[in-house]
Parts: sequence; structure tokens; C-alpha cells
Amino acid sequence: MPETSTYAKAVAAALRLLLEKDERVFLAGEDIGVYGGAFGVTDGLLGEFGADRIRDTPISEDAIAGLAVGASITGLRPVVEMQFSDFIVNAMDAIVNQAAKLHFMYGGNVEVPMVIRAPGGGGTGAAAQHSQSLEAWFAHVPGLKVVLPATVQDAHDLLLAAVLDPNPVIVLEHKLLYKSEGELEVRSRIEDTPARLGEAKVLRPGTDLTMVGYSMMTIRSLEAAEVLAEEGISAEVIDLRSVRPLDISTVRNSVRKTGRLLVTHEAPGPVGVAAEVLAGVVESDAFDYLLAPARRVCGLDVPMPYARDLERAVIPQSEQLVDAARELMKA
Amino acid sequence: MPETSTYAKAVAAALRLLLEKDERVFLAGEDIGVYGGAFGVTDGLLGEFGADRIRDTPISEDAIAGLAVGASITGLRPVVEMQFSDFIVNAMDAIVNQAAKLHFMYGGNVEVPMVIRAPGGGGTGAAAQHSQSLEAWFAHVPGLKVVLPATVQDAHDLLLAAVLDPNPVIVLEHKLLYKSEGELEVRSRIEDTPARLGEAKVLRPGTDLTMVGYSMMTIRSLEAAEVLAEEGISAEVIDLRSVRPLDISTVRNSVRKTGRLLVTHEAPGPVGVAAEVLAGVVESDAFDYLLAPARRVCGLDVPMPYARDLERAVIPQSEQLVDAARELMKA
Amino acid sequence: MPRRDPTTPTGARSVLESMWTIRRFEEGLEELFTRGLLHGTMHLSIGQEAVAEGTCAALEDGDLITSTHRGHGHTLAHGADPMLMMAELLMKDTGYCRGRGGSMHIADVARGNLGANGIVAGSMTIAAGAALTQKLTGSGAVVVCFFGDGAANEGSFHEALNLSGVWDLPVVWLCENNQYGMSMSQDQSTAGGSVSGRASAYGMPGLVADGNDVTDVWSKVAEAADRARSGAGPTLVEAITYRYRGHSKSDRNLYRTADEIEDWRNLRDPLARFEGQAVEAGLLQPSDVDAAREAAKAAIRDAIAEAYRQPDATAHDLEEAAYA
Amino acid sequence: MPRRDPTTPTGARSVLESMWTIRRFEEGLEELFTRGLLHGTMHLSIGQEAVAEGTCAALEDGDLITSTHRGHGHTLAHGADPMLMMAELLMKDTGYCRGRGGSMHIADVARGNLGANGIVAGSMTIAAGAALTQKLTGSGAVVVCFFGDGAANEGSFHEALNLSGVWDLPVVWLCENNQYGMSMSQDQSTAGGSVSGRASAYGMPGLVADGNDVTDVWSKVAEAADRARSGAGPTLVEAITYRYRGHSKSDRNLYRTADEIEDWRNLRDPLARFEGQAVEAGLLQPSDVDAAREAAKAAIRDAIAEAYRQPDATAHDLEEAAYA
Ligand SMILES: Cc1ncc(C[n+]2csc(CCOP(=O)(O)OP(=O)(O)O)c2C)c(N)n1
Ligand SMILES: Cc1ncc(C[n+]2csc(CCOP(=O)(O)OP(=O)(O)O)c2C)c(N)n1
Ligand SMILES: [Mg+2]
Ligand SMILES: [Mg+2]
Repeated sequence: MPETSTYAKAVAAALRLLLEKDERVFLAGEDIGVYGGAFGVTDGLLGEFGADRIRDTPISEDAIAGLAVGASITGLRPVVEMQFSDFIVNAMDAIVNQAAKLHFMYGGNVEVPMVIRAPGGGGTGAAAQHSQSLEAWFAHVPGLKVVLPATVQDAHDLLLAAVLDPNPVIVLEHKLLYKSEGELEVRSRIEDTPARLGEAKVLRPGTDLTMVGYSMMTIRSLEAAEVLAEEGISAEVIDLRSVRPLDISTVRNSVRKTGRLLVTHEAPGPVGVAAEVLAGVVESDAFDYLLAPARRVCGLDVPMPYARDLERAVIPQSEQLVDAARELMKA
Repeated sequence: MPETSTYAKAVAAALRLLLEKDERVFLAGEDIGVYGGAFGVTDGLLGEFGADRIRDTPISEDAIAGLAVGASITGLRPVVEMQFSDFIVNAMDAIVNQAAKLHFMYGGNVEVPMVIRAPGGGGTGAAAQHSQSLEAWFAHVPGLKVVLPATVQDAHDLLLAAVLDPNPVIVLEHKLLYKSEGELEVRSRIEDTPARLGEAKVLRPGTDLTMVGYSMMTIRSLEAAEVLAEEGISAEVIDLRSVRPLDISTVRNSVRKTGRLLVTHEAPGPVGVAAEVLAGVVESDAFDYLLAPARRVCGLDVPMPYARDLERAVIPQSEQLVDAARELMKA
Repeated sequence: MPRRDPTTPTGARSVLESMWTIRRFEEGLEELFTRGLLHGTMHLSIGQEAVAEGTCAALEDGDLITSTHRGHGHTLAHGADPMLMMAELLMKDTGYCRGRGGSMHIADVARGNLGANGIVAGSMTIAAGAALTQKLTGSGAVVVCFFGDGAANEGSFHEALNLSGVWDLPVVWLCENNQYGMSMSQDQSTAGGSVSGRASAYGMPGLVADGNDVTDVWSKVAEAADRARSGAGPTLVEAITYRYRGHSKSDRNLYRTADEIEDWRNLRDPLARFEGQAVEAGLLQPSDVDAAREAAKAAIRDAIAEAYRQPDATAHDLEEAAYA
Repeated sequence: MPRRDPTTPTGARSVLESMWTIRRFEEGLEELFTRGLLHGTMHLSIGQEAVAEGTCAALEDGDLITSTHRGHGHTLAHGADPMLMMAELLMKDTGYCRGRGGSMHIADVARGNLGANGIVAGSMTIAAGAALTQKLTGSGAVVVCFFGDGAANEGSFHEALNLSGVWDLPVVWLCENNQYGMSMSQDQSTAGGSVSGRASAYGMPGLVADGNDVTDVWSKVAEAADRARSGAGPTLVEAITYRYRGHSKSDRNLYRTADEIEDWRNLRDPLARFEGQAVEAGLLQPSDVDAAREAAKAAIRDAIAEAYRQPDATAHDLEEAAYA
């Protein structure tokens, strides 16, 4: 039965289940052992599962991703961690030129069932090199799958689904969500996860406009929808959950109903996921249902600053979503 | 006065001018010296300018980009080469966490006037790890500028403009264009370049639909426009030239005139530059001028295969652009 | 126990035939390329056959290798079918990669070849991961990672060797030092001047082998593989050899002299050398040598002929092909 | 000639004051953090002051440094204004980075500090490039690149050191070995067990300094800087030291014992040690020691007070701020 849990503990519960039920699963990453991970997610796992399966690595991100490729094509199920998603830049060859391509490039002779977990996003005062949201890059690469859980239950279920998938999957968690609380039903078997990679979810039905987001911005969209409701504006909130594959049909269906589209993410706008959502809508018949130009509310197009007020000015806040929605309704 | 030149020689002429006129300029990269570069672009420069300024490096892409950062913030004007743009994955930290962020992160105290040249694109049978078009990633990163010359003159002028710019600029050349011929006016001074980073160009005026592309796909768009003209369809062809900054207003103006939009690139569609162009149009008033859903013609969403026919099937051909344009006109 | 032992008559016979098969295979490719039947470029290992064969002959069935952009020799020596390789290069649907990979990307996972790689040093961290699998599953198998002298300056080399050292992984780092990375001679590219000299930086032994002496390569690799199998951890083996052909098809060889190439070809050719040694040692009769050459020649001739007859690679099922 | 010479009375006085300034600065930060006046986290170098000061004291004006995430000491020792650093951490518009960088990103380019870096080993290839500028312009200046023991396992370390070796760059690779990379002890993370031991892999000398003995660090760095300045190329200097505080604010110190920390603090503290040495050597009188402590204390107190009074960082001009 469901209990309340934090997002971080929901991830930990998924890792525990994976380690218990599938002996091919092991974890590797920086300071995931005795330290428990920079955000405490893997706290205690070393004691439970031992150093063979909870592997502290040197500070070598390229090797962390590369070892996952090599271990996965030889039969294991690595779940590796990038301590901050910003450090994934050091592992791009292993992820993009290797993990994403081997299955295709070798004519289907290998599968690369690896998972990379990485916390992204800003709001912690860690500044430009520890606050990025890089999902757009990976959503652009054929061969990869990319999910970004927004809720406590999804933090659990999407990770299980990621490990079940025979392809390389990147799970981008959000630092600010780790402490968020919600209902969690811990699955008793890995296969019990109801999550399917590439399925978006309507978290709040509405009729006046469609609000699309993922990760932290799904939460902000829900907050904004609350405020809008008080003003008599009925916003439908869609949590994408996965940006590759992208469930554009759920968005199109909603737009056919509401006629208005507002897409948001924390990453800067240019060539981000929101652009893909807008494009996916306007190249379909859903275009004909649009009553007004679509809107994007994205992070300011600058690196993340340190100072609290500046950081707040860069990351979309729910007030901005409310304002944008109001304007959309006027148009 | 203009002469005919190849795209490769136009790049070489720009490098020669830069080395002659600005003693702060030096080149570094793999096999750019006696070998003359994998595509012959730097052939002869070692003899003319010596080993201090034409620097062969070890196979260390991270160091190549990183040394450019360090040299540029201390007063030099490095123009470094990634032998194939695919190898830039090994240099992402230096480019994204360092070059793109230092100016902002250090409060404006440093400038990073470096240029990275890299050949991209498929069509050479080099397969998945030597044929990518990765511009979308860099177009997503604040602090970077990204240009992709399509014509012989632009291969010369945009490179000069890139070196004049005080910010890190990535110049993505296209392997298949190196041998292409066209008119070239070699500038006599670096400042004589008329190119401005972030300015698109209407290469062919038209009234029925707007075709947007860059790099190799600009050439394919022009080919398609020829065919369409014979059918009485007047296509306006816009060469973006720069994907960051992106000159969306030139595209919007064209769409306000034509009412139809067709955007193409060789990279896969999802979260690519074409998505940004569509989004940039439909979030503006140009949306109201669209007579039909916008269209994207992009590379197939798979890694680049080796076999000739397969490669052809993955890379957009002008016939596909013609077909898409015809359908757009029917809609 | 090693697959093929060059110090025994039967072993010597198959080792020689294997080296000739590699050479004939690549000479065959050159001809096909000249006749315009291939797409893209290719990297030939002619002159380096003893490294591939000496290494793979020293392995046991079940052992794994990772290969490079210059991988035809590794792939053949590890047991691949030349016909399926030719079919791949000829863009056939029955080729190893269904025509999707080509020269730089042949993998033969069934036989333990985890694949050639177009990225310099791209397979090194992968090899570390494959070795971790062997360690965690107690398979007793060893992973050999082929890489070049130029690859030793990539960050991946460093991270992979360090990781293999701290985790005592059952891996052999096989540096095929043909003295150039494209146009860069090793002394221009490599501070310290030696790859094997870097082994101590990772607390592992560094062995140097004469890469044109198949028996020397074989014994050094056997020693390193034993060490890995016994749980004692990784070894770095540097095999000094030489590439006769250009780096790839675009190479004008401006960075080295014709004399240098001729010297290696005439004085140190690995095939001629092994033939001489084996006959002198009484392991082979001149007739065995001829037979080995003939067998290799015939095998490649037949492989090419059969590869021609294969169905062409097809684009019809590309759409979904990026995902398993 | 070195800026500050700890073996002379005047030099010893300023070296001691500089070390106390670093310690008081970070103790001041801790207090501000506890009072909730700072944002984000921070990495303190308390216990490691002799490495920063010993190194920067050995440099000449015009020499450059690159720093790390644990860079307050480097920055101060290289001449930064503590008030402007405090202003940065207090999110003021007049701070070194106008409040955009914070603790991990302070740069003071005017004084030759090319900047702290939040990416482990992120400044190493940058330092190589800065050193190339000195070589090509013949400036005669030297670049010191600070990095940690954990950074020595990043690919960037390898590529940067190799490049500096083949190009004989005027750079000193200064490994601040505090024996842990976050929670990983050096023997867990580093195959071969030593960073300086890796110098030979790049054909450069590797020196080991007692990182808690400012004079020893000073003389080893002076030697390495002379070598670089003379055109003889790079040197790797490993200074062994210890971090008293947690890695960052989230550290529970589960990976080491309280005894270990106490031993270092009580038996090897770099400040206490230098005070003892200097007084014993007659370089300083006890009164000088008190004066140095007092001066540092006052300087930091004033810096904090003045930093408070600075105008807050502003978001109004962020839009265009990503570009020069
Ligand atoms: C990451 C990366 N950088 C550069 C290249 C281009 N390239 C292909 S092979 C090669 C030379 C490799 O030298 P070495 O490792 O000695 O192998 P060899 O070619 O001599 O067999 C280069 C520079 C590449 N494929 N991948
Ligand atoms: C590329 C990268 N990987 C990981 C981190 C997270 N991280 C920050 S400091 C640190 C430990 C660094 O250890 P060391 O180099 O010894 O420096 P120290 O913290 O001991 O001063 C880690 C893992 C990072 N900032 N950058
Ligand atoms: Mg080589
Ligand atoms: Mg440390």
C-alpha cells in the first residue's frame, strides 16, 4: 500500500528493488558508497549490497559511462550515476558515439541496456557549472532514451522501466525535487512498474489551455494551474516524463481540445525540448485547432548565476507561467 | 576581384589572411601540419607560417579545445580544428562548461575569443561515428556562437567574422562542400568581411513558400527551388548561416509573405534546429500568416549507416524537398 | 590454454595461414577499393599482422577483444568469417553489420569480438566494463583491448587504465605501436616517449614486444593474459610494429620517407620472418609454407566471390533500427 | 625573483600573515554560512594554507595561476582583495563576479588569477593554453595550475600533462594532495598510488613537498618555476596536505576517523608549524607572530564589514550577459 516518501527515497527504493531482484544490476559512480551520494540517494546501499555491486569510482566520468557500455553489452545491467548532470559533458563519447550507436552500427548484434542517473537543474546556488538542464542534447540523439521524473512515484517507476529497457536510458532527476514528498507505492517486482518510456501523462485535465512541462517545471505548471483555476481559467497540465521518445500525440490531443499551448522548461529556450513540442504540434493537424500563437516559457538564455535573486530571475517561476497563460487567453 | 575557388580553398584563404594580418592568430589540431588536414584545408600553411603557429597536436580533443580557451583568455586568437565534428564530443567540457561560461561566470572579467573549426555531415561512407551534424547541441548553449557556411564566399567571410568576434565561435564546415566551387572574393583585410554572425540571407526570392536550411541543405534547397520553379512554384530560399544567434526575423518576414514554411537539415529532426525555427515562427504574429501546417524535412532518426543507398536514405535529398513543397502547396 | 601455439608444428602452420589470410584479405580490399566497389575509406594493417595474430592466438575461446579503426586483422585473427566481413564492406545485407557499419565497425560478438571502433581510444573504457563483467561473474575470461600509439594520448586511455588498476580488472591493454598516429610520429605526440613506460603510472607491468615477431607477441600476451586470469590485474603490452600503407586512403605519406617504409618491408616483414624462423626451427617444411599461402589466397578469393553473391543491404527497415 | 621569501624576516612575516588571512577568511565564511547569509555550498581549505601560500609566494608578479573549487586560499595568496571576495559570496554587485560566480568561480584576472573552476580538472587544459601564450609571446611568465589528488584521474589531467610535455610549456602542475577526493582516499582512487609518480609517464620531473611546511612547498615550487621560466618545460609538484573540514557542507565525514583529523590538526598544522620554525630560526619574534595574527583578523573583519555595505547583485542586465 502507498506511503509518503521523498523523491530521493523513491529512487533509492527502486535501486534497492533492482539490486535485490536482478543480480545483473550493479551501481557505479562517484561517492555513491560510504558517502551515500552527493544528494544522499544511495545512502545505506553499500552496507546492504556490498562493494562489488555498489562501486565507488575515481573521478572519471568518461570511464563511468564507458564501463557501463562495456558491462551492458556483456550481459550486466549497470545503473551508473553522474554526480551532477553537468559532468556528463566528460562522458559524451561513451554516451553518444558508443552507447547510442553500437546497436545500429553493429547491425543489431549488440544491445546496450545501461542506465545513467544524473541530477540536473538549478536553484541550489551552485552556479553555472552545477546547475544545467542538458536533456535537449540527448533528446536529439537517436539510440538514446531520456526520462525526467517530476513526481515521487515516477522517480520510482521510471527508473524501474529504464532498467527493463534494452537501450541506453538517461534518467535526469532534479536536485530541488529530491526532498519533495508524495505518495509512493513501492513495487514488489521490477516488472510491476506501470511506467512506459515515452508516455506522457495528463496530471490535471482542463479545457482552456494546454500546459506542457517536465521535471521541476511540471510542479510549477501545477502550481500555476491552481492559481489560474481561481481566475476561472481551466488549464490542462501534461507531464511529458520522457523527452525521447516524445509523446507528442498526447499534446496534440490536448491542443485539439484547448486550442492554446504553453510549454515550459528550465533549460534555455533556443533549440530546447519546448521548441520540439511546438514544432510537433504545428506540423500536424493540431495546428488548425490553435486559436493563438503558442508560447514558450524557458530559462533565461544565460549560464546559471550564483546569487539567489539572479538565479530566481533565470529559472521560470510559476508566476511567469500564470502571466503567460493569462496573455494566451487574451490572444 | 572575384575568382572561382573551392569551399576548402576559401577556408584556407581566410586562414592565410588571419595568420598574415593578426600575429595573435595560431592554428592547432590533429594532422593540420605536414599532412595538411584530413580534408587538405590547411595544406601548405605549415611551410608558410611555421610550426609555432601551425601546431600539430596529439590526439587529445579535450586538450585542443582547452588550450584554445586558455590561449584566448590570455590574449591570443586560437583557431583550432576538430578533425571530424564527431570528435568534439571529447571536448564538451572545455567548450560548454568553460568557453561558453567563463565570461558570464567571472562577471565579465574575461573574454574567450576562440574559434573551433570542424567538418560535419554525412555522405562520405564514413558511417555513424564520422558523419554527425551536431549543431543543435551548441545552438542550445548560451555563450557560444555557431555558424555553418553553405557557400564558397561564406566559408571565407564567416570564418573571418568568427575570429573578429570576442566570443567562442564554432564553425561547422560540411565535408561534401569542401570540393564545391563558386565565386570567391578574397578579402584584403580581416575587417573587410561583410559577414555578421547571426544574419541569415535570402539566397533566392520567392512568393509561394519559404524554404529554410543551412550548410549542405541550403544547396539542396536551391536545387529543389529550381525544380519547383519549372512547375510554377515560387520558393523563397533562406540560408540561415548561423544557428546561434538565429536570425528568426528574416524567416518570419518571409513567412508573412509566403504563408508556407519548409525547414530542412541533415541532423535528425527531434530537438533539432528546424524545431527552433518552427517554434520561433509560430510563437510570433507570423503564425497568423501560415496557410498550412509548417513542414520539416530532416535526417532519418538513426545513426548514419555505411552503405551508399542506406546513407542516401538517411540524408534528405532535394527530391524529398520538392515533394514536401508540393504537398505544402496542396494543403 | 592458447588457441594456437606458434612453437608447435600444427600451431605454426595455422598461425602462418592466419597471418596470410589477414594480408590477402586487405590486399583484396585494396583491389576492390581501386575498382570503386567500396564506399568510404579504410585503414589497412598490412605489415602489422603479427600483432593481431600473435595476440589472438594467445587467447582462449571465450576471451574477448575490442578492436580499432584498423581492425580487420584483429577481427580475422579472433575468428571472424572473411566472407561476412567482405559482405559488410561490399554493402550487403548479410554482412556483419548488415551494411550499416562498414570497415570501421565490424563486430562479431558471437566469437567474442566486441567490435571495431571509429573513435580513437573509444573502446578502452568499454573494454574496462567488459572486464568488470568477467570479474563480477567469475567467467574466467580475459579482455584484450587493442589500441594504437596515438590513442595513448586520449583522456580515455588514462581513465580506463587507472580504473583497471584500482579494480584489478582482467584486461590486457594491447598497444599496437606502429609509430605513427596518422601523421604524428610517436616522439612528437607522446611525452616521455613510450606507451609501455606509462604502465607504472597505473601500478601495472608494462611489457614490450617485437610486434613483427609473432612468437614474441604471442608469449608476451600469454603472460599478460595469465596474469589477468589469475586475478592479478591488468598489464600493458606494447607491440612495436609498422604500417606499410598510408593511414587511410587520403594519405600522401609526407611525414615519413620511402626508405623507412622499404626498410621495414624488406628487412622486418612479419610474414617472411615467421616463415624463415619456422622453417629454420624445423616447425614447418617449405611445402607447409606454400600450402599456408595457397590456403589463405583461396580462402579470400572464395570469400570475395561468395560475398558478391549476397543480397544488397536494404533501407526498408532502417526507421526503427536505432533501438533494440 | 619570488614575491615573498619565508626564509627572510620580512618574507616570513608576510607569509605568516597571508596564511592567517586565508584561515580567518574561511572561518569567517563558515560563520556567515551558519548564519544563513550565503547561498549554495562551499569548499574550505582550512589546514591546506601552506600549499596556497607556499606556491604563490614563490611566484613573480606577472605569473599566472588557475584554481579549483577549493580556491579561496589560492586566490588570496595570489593577491586578491578579501573584501571583493566576500562581496562576491555575499551576492553583491561589486563582488569579483558581480554575484554571478560565487565561491567556486572567483577570478582575478588583473592579478593573474585566471579563475577558480567548479569542474574537477577543468582548468588543466586551460592552464596549458595559458602557458602556450607565455611561450609564444615570450613573456617569461609561468603558469601554475592547482589541482587535487582526485583530479589526477580525469582524462583532462592526462591530455594536459602530455601536451605540456611535448610542447615544453612553462607550467607547474601543482597537485594539492589532501589525500581524499571527496570521500575517496587516494589509494582507492589512484592506481599506482602516487600522483607525482605519474610525472615520468610524461617525461617531466615529479617533486614531492610537505604541503604543511610552507617553506618546503615554496622551495619546490621555486625550483619548478625556474625550470619553466628557463624554457626547460613543465614540472609536476605534489604537495601532501590535509583537509580539516568536510569536502563541502553536505559531508558527514564517514570515510575517515575523527582521530585522523585530530592528528593532523594537532601535530601538523601548517600555521603553528611555521610560527614555531620561524621563531626558532630567529626570523620572527613572538610579537611578530601576534602582529601577523592580529593583522589578518582585522583585515578579514574589515573586509566582511565593508562587503556588507556593498550594493546587491542585480538581475537587470543579465539578458545580454552571456556574451562579450
Ligand atoms: C577521437 C578521435 N580523434 C581523432 C580521430 C581521427 N583518427 C582516426 S585514426 C587516427 C590515428 C590513430 O593513431 P593510432 O592510435 O596510433 O592508430 P593507428 O591509426 O596508427 O593504427 C586519427 C587521428 C578519431 N577517429 N577519433
Ligand atoms: C568533472 C567533475 N566531476 C566531479 C565533480 C564533483 N566534485 C567536486 S570536488 C570533488 C572532489 C575533488 O577531489 P580533489 O581533486 O582531490 O580536490 P579536493 O576536493 O580534495 O580539494 C568532486 C568529486 C566535479 N565538480 N567535476
Ligand atoms: Mg599508430
Ligand atoms: Mg583531494
